[in-house]
Amino acid sequence: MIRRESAIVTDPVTLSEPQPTRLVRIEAFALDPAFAEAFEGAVGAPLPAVGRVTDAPAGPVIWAEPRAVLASGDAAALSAALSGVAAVSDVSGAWRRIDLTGPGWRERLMIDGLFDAESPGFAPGCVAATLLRHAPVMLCPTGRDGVLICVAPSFAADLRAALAR
Amino acid sequence: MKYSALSLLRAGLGGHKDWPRAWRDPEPKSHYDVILIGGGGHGLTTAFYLAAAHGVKNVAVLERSWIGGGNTGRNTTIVRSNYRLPQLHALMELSLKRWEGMSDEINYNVMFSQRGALFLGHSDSDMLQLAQKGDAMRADGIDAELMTRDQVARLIPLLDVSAGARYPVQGGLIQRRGGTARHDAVAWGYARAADRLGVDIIQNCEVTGMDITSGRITGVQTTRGAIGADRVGIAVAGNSGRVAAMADLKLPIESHLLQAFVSEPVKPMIDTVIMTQSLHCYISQSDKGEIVLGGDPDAYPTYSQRGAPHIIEKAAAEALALVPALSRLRMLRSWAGTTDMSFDGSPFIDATPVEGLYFNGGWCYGGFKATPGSGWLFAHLLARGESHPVAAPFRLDRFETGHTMDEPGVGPMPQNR
Amino acid sequence: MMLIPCPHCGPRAHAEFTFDRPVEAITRPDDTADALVRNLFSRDNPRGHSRELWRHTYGCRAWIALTRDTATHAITDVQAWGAKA
Amino acid sequence: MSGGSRLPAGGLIDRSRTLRFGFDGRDFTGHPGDTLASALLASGVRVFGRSFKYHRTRGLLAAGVEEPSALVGAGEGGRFEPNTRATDLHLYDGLVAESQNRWPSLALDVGAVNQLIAPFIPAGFYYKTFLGPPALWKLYEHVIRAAAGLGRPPHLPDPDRYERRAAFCDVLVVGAGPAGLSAALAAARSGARVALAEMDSRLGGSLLGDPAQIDGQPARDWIAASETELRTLGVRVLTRTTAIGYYDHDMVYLAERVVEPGAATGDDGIAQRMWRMRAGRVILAQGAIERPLPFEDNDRPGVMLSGAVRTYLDRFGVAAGQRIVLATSSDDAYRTAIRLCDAGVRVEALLDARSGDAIDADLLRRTRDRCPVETGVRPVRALGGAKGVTGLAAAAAGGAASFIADVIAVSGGLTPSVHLHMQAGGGLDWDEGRGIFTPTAPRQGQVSIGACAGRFGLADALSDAWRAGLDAAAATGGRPVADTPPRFEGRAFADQISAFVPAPGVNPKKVFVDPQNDVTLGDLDLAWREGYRSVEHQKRYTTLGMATDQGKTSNLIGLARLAQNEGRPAPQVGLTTFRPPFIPTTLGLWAGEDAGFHVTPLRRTPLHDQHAAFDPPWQAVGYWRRPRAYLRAGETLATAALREARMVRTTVGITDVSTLGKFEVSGPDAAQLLERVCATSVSKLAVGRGRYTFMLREDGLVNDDGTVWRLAEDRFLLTSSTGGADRMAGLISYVRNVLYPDLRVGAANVQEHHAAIAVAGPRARAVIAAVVEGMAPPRHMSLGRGVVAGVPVLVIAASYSGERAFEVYAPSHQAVAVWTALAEAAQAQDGGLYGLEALEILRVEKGHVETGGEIDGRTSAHDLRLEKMLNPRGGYVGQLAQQRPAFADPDRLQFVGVESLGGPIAEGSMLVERPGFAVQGHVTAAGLRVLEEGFVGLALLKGGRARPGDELLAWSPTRTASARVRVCEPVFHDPAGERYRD
Repeated sequence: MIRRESAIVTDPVTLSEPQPTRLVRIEAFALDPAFAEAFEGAVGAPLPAVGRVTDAPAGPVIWAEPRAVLASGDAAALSAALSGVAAVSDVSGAWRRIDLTGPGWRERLMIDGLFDAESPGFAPGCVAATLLRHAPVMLCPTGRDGVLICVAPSFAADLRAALAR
Repeated sequence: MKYSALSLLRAGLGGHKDWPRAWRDPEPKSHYDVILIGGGGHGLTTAFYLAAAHGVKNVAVLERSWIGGGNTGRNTTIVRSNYRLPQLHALMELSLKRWEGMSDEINYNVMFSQRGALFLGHSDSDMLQLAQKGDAMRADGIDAELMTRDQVARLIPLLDVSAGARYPVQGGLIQRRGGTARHDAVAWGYARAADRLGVDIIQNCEVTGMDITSGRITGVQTTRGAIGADRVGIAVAGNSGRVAAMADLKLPIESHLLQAFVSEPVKPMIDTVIMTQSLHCYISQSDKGEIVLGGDPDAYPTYSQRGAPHIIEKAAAEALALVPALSRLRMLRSWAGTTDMSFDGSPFIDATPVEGLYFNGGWCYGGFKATPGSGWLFAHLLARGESHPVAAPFRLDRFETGHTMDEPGVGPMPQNR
Repeated sequence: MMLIPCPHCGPRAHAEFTFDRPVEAITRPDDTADALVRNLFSRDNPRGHSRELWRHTYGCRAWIALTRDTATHAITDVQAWGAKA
Repeated sequence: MSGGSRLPAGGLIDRSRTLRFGFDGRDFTGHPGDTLASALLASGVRVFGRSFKYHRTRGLLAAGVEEPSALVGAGEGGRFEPNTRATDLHLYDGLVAESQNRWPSLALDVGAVNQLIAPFIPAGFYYKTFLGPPALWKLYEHVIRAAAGLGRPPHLPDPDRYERRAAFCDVLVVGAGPAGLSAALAAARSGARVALAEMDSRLGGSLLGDPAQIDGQPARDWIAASETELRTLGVRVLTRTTAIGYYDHDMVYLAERVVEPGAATGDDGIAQRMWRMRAGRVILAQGAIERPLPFEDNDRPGVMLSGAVRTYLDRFGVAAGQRIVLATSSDDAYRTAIRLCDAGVRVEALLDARSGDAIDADLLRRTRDRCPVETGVRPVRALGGAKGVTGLAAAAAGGAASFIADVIAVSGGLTPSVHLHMQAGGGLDWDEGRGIFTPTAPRQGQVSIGACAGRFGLADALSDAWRAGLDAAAATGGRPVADTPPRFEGRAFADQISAFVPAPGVNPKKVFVDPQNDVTLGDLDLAWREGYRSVEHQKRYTTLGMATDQGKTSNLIGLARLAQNEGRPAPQVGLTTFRPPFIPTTLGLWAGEDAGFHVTPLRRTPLHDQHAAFDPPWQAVGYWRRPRAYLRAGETLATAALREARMVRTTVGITDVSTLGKFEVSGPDAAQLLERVCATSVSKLAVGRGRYTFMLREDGLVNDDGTVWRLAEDRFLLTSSTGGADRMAGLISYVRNVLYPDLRVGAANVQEHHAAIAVAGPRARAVIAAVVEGMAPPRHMSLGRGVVAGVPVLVIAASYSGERAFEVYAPSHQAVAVWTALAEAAQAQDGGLYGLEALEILRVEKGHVETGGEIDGRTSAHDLRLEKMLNPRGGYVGQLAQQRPAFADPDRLQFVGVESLGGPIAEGSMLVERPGFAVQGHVTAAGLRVLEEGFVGLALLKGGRARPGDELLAWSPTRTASARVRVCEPVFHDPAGERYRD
């Protein structure tokens, strides 16, 4: 039989799952200067802009919702530091991290995805929350050759298998 | 000319020159006893039963475009009465009984095919729900049989009944009197039958306003002039809100959209109407051989009759999960209909606050099966000014009183239905 | 599939969003029972421009108010909920 | 000798290689670059199949996707695809194809008897006969169904995969003919992100094999150079990819055939790929479809479109016949005639319906140099029979003439392909002279160019396309280049007139409009006479345009006939809707990645692998899977469940309840938010304590239930049911963000953060004491914090089973160690694991309501005996709606217990006085006493709360089971709650 030359050239990717870190969700009571100031004091980095990731001493700070971010750190300590301006919850178990690396990562995210991961503007420092193969995910490019995929643990096994297919 | 094998034979010898028009194309009269707005199945059956059962023959059906062009011609043609709630049993079974005599009653073959309507169960809780539904049906005098997995597998050999399936089949509930019908034929057949009793079916006549004096309707304004009427019935699925607004009425209805699609025709492969308790697709095969499929509604307000493709992707995937051999059949055509979503999933057949103005609508995506019953009950209401006992619960004010009839129990948001 | 301009995430596929209700149908527990029935259980249901509450459920989870044409699906305005409409 | 043959040279096929294939059991050969149609035509095959209704023989009409007649079954086993267009099936080695709708064989077909009774089965005949009761119709229908349908149905699972892929571009160009290539070049050079989709396997469209010169070079070279440049500029060039649907906001679905129908897939197993292409602008360059001419027996094998005859010649090196006569109302047939003559194929005559002075003199002269041309002549009847045409009878003003021919090449003019333009919501203009609709009033980002815009001339198409490409690039942020468009300096030769009306004397009943569904002009006339006068009525009554080609060659002819019957111009009689997909596409492709097991995601709890090790029967709960029981050797599900339930009642059991909804609500206004969401009081809860709670919907009916725990003064944990988790997440977010955005509170969904393990039974306390360090087991409805196996845990004391019970919450990624420690400790106490079935038995005996059971979306707080818990201060969602009169109706279905006076109670049974009497309620759940004799159930009963002691029949007609039951309080185990109180 003849197989037509496909328009698709799938570059290789590799998958790995880093160890879970201590992750907290910080939800501002109101997006006001008091919160921004307290946040920067507590986390050691400015509040990320919409759709952005910033680096803090403890790890990346990911914009998640209009008034919520994900950050690394100890929930109790951050909660105390942000008392009165934000709610802090430990969500360490709520996200699995999948590192997808290799030149084909962008293309791999287009398979049964909805988000334009092939856009050149989607680069390190960005975060996009979307659906990938029906699983709610957050996508954070980590460099030219990789992306961090945060996914709820219940969807992780299916997603990992699908990404590896 | 009465339709029969003999008349067809006779006409064939004469080159089919003499078939009369199925329905006339009359000019609107200045006044009717009853005007029905909407020439879909529900309006046409209502007109027929007004004339046939109540002797009210000075009736007009006003259709904005062509008869049967709304949801009557856009559904998946499934007919069944396998509901859970007693009020819906009464309504849908009254309708199903009329389906069973329909072709003879209107002398038009609507191809009502009682090939069985099967709900599949995929878990214990599914089977409990199905048993409960089946018992409720039987207790209300409606046929229903629980089936084991093996019985289901014998009925539909192409079904995936393997234990390793994502939604393994545990059994089913079949209503053998359920089935499918030729949807267009229902509109045409009732139009012809009503016309023969003197009803005026007026196409390309859009109602643009209502004449209401002192809280009483006296007629309607149309693109073909003003037409007077003693009573006016609204049966315009998909446009109920817009028409009711002409009488300053706000309805408990949101217009959404439901898509369906058919495959290319093939020789017989699925004999039964398949529905499922855990998934949302439904599958049947038409007489022409097309596999007819539907799935979830689009779940947002729209009048566009243009659906979103990810909805039909999901329906296709669900169909394949049940019947894997459908994979290489091709989708030939997809379409969408505007559905009048009520806030409890049940319809309305009721008088409005405007004297002489009556309303029939809110059938969500289940109106086709109810067509003859709906017409029967609406005709009763229009002829007598009071509700038939079966129609009595389907009041417009039931959200004010709380007497809702929510079959799946999903609450007042139409997009969850 | 519509492309809905999330005020936070930019234009995103309809499949990431869920429709909630027309803005007119938002009622609060501290309204009156009459207002509840009037707003929750009846609709203008316009063919044309409609002001609607949607949620970017599978994205940033924000609630947004869209002005959308129910006949053409054209979206002419979008606001983050609470940003004064 | 008649039929097609391969010419010694020419065509874009690779003659150096031979492909072998089978058709109806006969072996054939072809070459790479052939379609099945061209290879069979080259081998002299004329009859490809039979039509739907009359089983008339059918040959090739077209050479592309518009083909209505030449349908085959392709492939074998799970790859068998019925109804495949031979013209759109690119040949591969080993292809196995079969003709359709014939029995026992293509040549000898029993169904052909329908042709004899054709006078009695015109359009819609079935509406007029087979009347009678449904049982009788079922008999007729059985026969009709077997006769209907086309191909064989597949019956095996599909071995291949279908990929679904998102893609984005600034400019999508649909169609890579001259216009599409020109537009793509302009847009790409202007810096736009461009995608080009071409349904053929190579670019070029109508230029393929054409001798035209573009930019001073042969078309072939121009195409190759263009393709190279596009690829260099980074354009996504997708071949064998058809735009099938134009959806909202410029989302175009592109169906890519990775392998041909029936062919084996490569290593990736992918047969086709669906591109969800979101474009900034869409340039439609889909070309046009030629339409046939109306004359008698125009459905016979050998009647072909003029453009198709030329395509077979130029593209495939095949002469469609030995002696060809052309009939036309357009210039297209002249191009065909010239090409045929130049290739040495015998052209008997070219018959043009137009008068000589309406035809370009140069074209006429050039053609007459090569073959006879008669003007003002119209075809009347195809001569010949089932095996194919033998000639054509024609009529001219001066009289009749007939021509010997084995192919009648016809051109009724071109019809622009406006399908996608219309799917996108565009409008149309009617061009009476040419008999075409042209696109206008685009509603989305679409623009039509070239033939699909009615610009049939090549020079026009190229320059229009260039401009469209620049405009689209500019509109999406590109910088239009100043280059000049590709040039074609020949003449257009693209005139046509409408030719919908047959020659005088032609019998309309013999003129086929839709050759697949066997719809004739006579059928259309009959429908009109009977009053089916809307274009949709005509279509639906006669089935015109409803065949697998969706009327691509026939709809306009049908419309014209209706207009003629109505005496109105075509645009006034309307147009049927153009619905996706443009060409039929497999359901497998639509299902894409979601086929089979992947139909929905499978959500796994953090302890999934621990359960899976037991290979338990699973229960689907939404997307989740939960183990129903952990069966031991020799056990059934029922006996295992009972053993597990007894274990919980006597020692201790542990079970995974991680799927429960969980929300952490914190901040100064946390209690205030919860008292909006929950119908119970929350603010008075002491720190470290918890209580049962439930939520209402806005309509006042019970939504879900759970527990609420005060972790700290300003911090709460709220749980909800598995099935209600997503609903609650939405409700909490709505209340917090939409209704009360100013509350100083945060609400985190921690469903997946915490794994949750229930420990229940008289020895539960001992297990907790043994395993949890740093904490004494908390009292009932209290909480504590400790450490298990090094993992920090939250322990709450709440009972669902009716025994002393705890739920241990651990971060999900550390849950396995906790589970293992608890399981070992439970075993040490003679306990073990229990699943959903035991959980259900226990909760029924204890009389807890359950979402999906008694909380069925129709029950109120009062119905469920929960009204005393309603927050008297109000202010919660659903409060007001409860004031409606129906909520006080004494006849509501209310929550009760039922005790069997005999045997088991069937779940779901109706509650009646006796069979045949009115239904008073139903059994929502049933089970047995775990440690004692007897069968019990929970039920919803009319006015049930006032009816303890009533005796009823729990009746299940579907299972022929019944049990006398006595109504009682819905609690059968430890009514005072002594077993779990401290």
